[in-house]
Amino acid sequence: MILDVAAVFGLAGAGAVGLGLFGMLANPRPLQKVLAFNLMGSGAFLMFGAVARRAAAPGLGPDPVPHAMVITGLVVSFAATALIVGLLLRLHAVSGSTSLKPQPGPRRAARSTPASKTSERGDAA
Amino acid sequence: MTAWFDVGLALMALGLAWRAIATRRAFDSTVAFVIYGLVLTIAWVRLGAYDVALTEAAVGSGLTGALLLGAAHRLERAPADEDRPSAPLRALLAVACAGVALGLGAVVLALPQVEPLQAVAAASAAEATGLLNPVNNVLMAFRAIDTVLEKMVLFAALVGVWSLAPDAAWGRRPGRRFPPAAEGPLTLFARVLPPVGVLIAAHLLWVGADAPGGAFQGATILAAMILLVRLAGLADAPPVSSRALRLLIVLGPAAFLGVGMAGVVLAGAPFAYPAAHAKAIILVVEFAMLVSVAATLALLVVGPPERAQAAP
Amino acid sequence: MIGLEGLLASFGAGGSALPALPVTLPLIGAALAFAVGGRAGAMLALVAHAATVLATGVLIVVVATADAPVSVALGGWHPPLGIALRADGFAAAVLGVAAAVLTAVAAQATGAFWPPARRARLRAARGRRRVSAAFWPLLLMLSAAMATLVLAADLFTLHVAIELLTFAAAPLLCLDGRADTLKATLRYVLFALLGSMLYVAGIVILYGFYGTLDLALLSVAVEGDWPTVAALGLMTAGLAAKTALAPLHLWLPPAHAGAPAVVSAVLSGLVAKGGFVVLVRIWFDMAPGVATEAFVALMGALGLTAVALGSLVALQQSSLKRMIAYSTVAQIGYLFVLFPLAFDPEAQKLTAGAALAGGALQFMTHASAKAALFLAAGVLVERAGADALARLRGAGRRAPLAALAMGLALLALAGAPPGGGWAAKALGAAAQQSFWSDALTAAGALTAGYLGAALVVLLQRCDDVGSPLLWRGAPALALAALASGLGLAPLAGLLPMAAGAAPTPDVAEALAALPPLAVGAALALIFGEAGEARPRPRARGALIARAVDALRGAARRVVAPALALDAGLARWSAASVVLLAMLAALLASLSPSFPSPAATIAALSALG
Amino acid sequence: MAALMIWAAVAIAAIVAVGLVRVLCGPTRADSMMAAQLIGTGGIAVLLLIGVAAGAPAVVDVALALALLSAFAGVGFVLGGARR
Repeated sequence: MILDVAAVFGLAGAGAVGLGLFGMLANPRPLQKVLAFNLMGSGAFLMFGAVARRAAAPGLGPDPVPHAMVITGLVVSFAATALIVGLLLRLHAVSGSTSLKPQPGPRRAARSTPASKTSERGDAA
Repeated sequence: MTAWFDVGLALMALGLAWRAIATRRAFDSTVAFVIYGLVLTIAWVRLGAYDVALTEAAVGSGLTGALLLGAAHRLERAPADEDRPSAPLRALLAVACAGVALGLGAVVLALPQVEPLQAVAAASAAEATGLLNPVNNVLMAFRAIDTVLEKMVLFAALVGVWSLAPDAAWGRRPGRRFPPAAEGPLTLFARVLPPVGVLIAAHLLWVGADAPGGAFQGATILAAMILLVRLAGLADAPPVSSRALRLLIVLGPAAFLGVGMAGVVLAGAPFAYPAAHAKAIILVVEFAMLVSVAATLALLVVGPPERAQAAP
Repeated sequence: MIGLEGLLASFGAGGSALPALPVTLPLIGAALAFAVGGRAGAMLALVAHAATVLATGVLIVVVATADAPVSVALGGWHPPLGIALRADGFAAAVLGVAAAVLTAVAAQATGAFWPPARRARLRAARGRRRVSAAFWPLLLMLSAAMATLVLAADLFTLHVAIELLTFAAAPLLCLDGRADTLKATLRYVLFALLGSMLYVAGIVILYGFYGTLDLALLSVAVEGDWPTVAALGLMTAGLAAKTALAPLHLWLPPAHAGAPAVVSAVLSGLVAKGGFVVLVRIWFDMAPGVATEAFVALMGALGLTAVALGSLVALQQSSLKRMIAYSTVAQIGYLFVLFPLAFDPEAQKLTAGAALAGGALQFMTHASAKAALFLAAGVLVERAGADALARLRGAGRRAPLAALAMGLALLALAGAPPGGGWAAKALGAAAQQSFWSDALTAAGALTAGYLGAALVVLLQRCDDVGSPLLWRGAPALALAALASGLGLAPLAGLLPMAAGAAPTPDVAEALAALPPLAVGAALALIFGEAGEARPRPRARGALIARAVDALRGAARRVVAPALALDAGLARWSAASVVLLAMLAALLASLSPSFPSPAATIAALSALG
Repeated sequence: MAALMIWAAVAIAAIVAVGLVRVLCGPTRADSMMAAQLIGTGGIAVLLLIGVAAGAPAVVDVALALALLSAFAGVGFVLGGARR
């Protein structure tokens, strides 16, 4: 097994996927979860780059189809990041924290009288 | 020699990735992530993927970095009362994630040296569109539906971000207001750099037909310039209720969809281009997308309207 | 008819552009609605939706009458270089029910989500303008994403479509801007993105080994070697996370219970099942031969876990929308029982036979009945101002159509003929795997139990009836009627039923549906009313009442652990462990050396 | 000639990497941002060298974009840090 450029960066991609997965699962801060998601994505795309490089034909260069997909995927990741950051900032503005834990009460409250008077605001407006 | 270079680069990327998820302060991990993106740009160049390298530099590192840096700044004082897994659980997760990484690594090493079917096909089909850049052929012709859907994803994200505005701020200008700065080096910089950026964006769009580049990469540069001008307080975004702004945002996707449906009549299939004018049509669509995408990307970084009073 | 044929001919001349229309028309509508804005924009959105429904209707007719799937190579480029849209019977069936659900939702939304007049200057009008400006474009994009999801024959296009579905759905969840819906939305988006990254890793592997992502080309090339198994395991785990298959459902109940009812209807009815559609494409169209006995048993077991957990927790909810949200968790589980039912142990592969037809029917029933339930709940809750069942006493009397819709949806979901649930079960029983279909029958009783308990409260006598809301429940009723009449629909042209195998409702079938309904009624009595504000028993019946109370208390204690389990699984760290464990289990079950659980299943079905 | 350029690229990358470790450990945010600027400049140099070595003129465009964006990042940091 020769460690060519495709293998090296493919392995780096695999590592980044693992690190990103760990970050998404184990890091408690939502902003860093977003960051970890981006790491995971870029790792998977780097593996895709290795795949494209493996399929390189002499005189033709790497397979362009994975490259196009990676570009599309990067844009989608950016859109995801923007949406999550927007949600996080709004949550912070509304509640003063970025904790994603459900409020301590709702489950028990659900058994008696949930404070959901306003839950239909969208409908009732 | 180059092998060592690659290995060093890969290790650097992994080290930065580790720092990005392991550091406590959001700001530090964001900086690590931005640098990671720059390292990846070089990696993509080494893999011969110049279009991807441009995109990674512009989006993966540049705009995502700007977005995350801004958020890290504003969330700095947020209390971290999170559901942090216990140490044994973290160890378990770490082992499992390492397993996933090892498995994927094994797959990478087992990748077959496949026949470059698609590369050959893409190169031989390139005549049909008149574009010589294979990646742009894939994006604009062979997999046009992916590109349309991707633009709609950006659009949906913008609609979503705007919908997060407080009720009182709806219809106003997006984001915070940056007061115009006193004359100084920063203002000068924000005046001098954008024309250069516009030139580079136009250059990327134009060469994108035949060489790495294209509408999206150009749009990212434009978006960065728009943000720069806004940061320096030289201009503010138009209010979200502005119909001109909304038209600008949908111009690109609508043009692509319109041309795609016109293809049914003109070229016999949806998203087909009439062979004689394929290149001209693609360039027109790309120009429309350049404008729309630049506006959308910049507005995504700016965020929802949040000023309750109308800006002066 | 001439008009229809003329229309068909014109599209035929254009290289059969028909399958592209359900994707492009709503996207164009979304762009226009957003750019124009205000009431004119909302009108444009409705027009675009009407055009989409029309195109979908024509497409369904064409698919039903054609012998082969209707497909179009976009841009004239054929796979592997290009992308094909392919409308088969399954796609047509799902598209049809999606069009019905979206139409009912749009009809209901013309009330609260209609933009205010231009001159309205109140602060409330500002908020409503914001909500409607986001709602209509996002609803149309959701419709387009759903259409792409069932039509696209390329794994990467499916990825982009499922992302569009997520990003169109997420902002709708938190239109009210409250902290807990924002939290629920964030958990949803983060978990969904985690799932999509696993999916992307899977398709990278597939592309690396087969050089294409086209489903048809992959289906002839794919083998059960270890990289393929790894890819399919990653994709299946990712999609299970996206589709909220319990125990990975941490985000679904708070999100769907907290959103406006109109949004919950489309999210629970359609969006939550988007991942399942992709799973069907992967396992039935692309790699039916890679499935192993252990794998389908695992999928079935996960499905039954979801059914049991969702139903038991739903039984103990005292808030209407939370109950319906948990019933979604259960119904997603139902769908996964399709896998063991469709597995042919002799050929060692998944077969697209009657079981798949049953699965599609189950999908259609759940989509329409669930949307009907949420729409009805929206009408009921709007009047009462709260969704605690205790405060909804007698609400059904004010909105009789909504209550009737809930009743019909209950019958359809519990498997009473001629509902879709019944037809699906009949088709599943034809697959001769009695253990799984018996389990589904038992689950139908649970469904009847929790929905019945809610209905009893809603229909109770109450003094303060107020002005009736007669017509507000009409869209819900239409959907519920669709769900409870699906068994009669002529679907043989679309779904792979053997000729004459379409089940016919008769007296015997109706009687067979009674026992589960009776069990459901008993459950409703035991768990109903949420133990509150019952009239005090008279002195003479005190002993009986005490005995009944003791029975109820015991029954509640038996199912109480489900609540604790659910609360534990709602933690992010627990979900993380579950996700990785599920991935490991999927990989193990797909590897050929894994011991076959055939003997276990045989023993279990002998017991059943 | 190409070998020389690769050597130069490796040398620059190594120097940048060493500097990076030091600067990333720095106590203030300005240090962190200097790290980004350092790798921005160094990265452009490395890119141009390996691009010319590989005979790929497209790399110049990548380097150009990188230069512009790295300037943008610096300005954004200074302005954002000073004004927010």
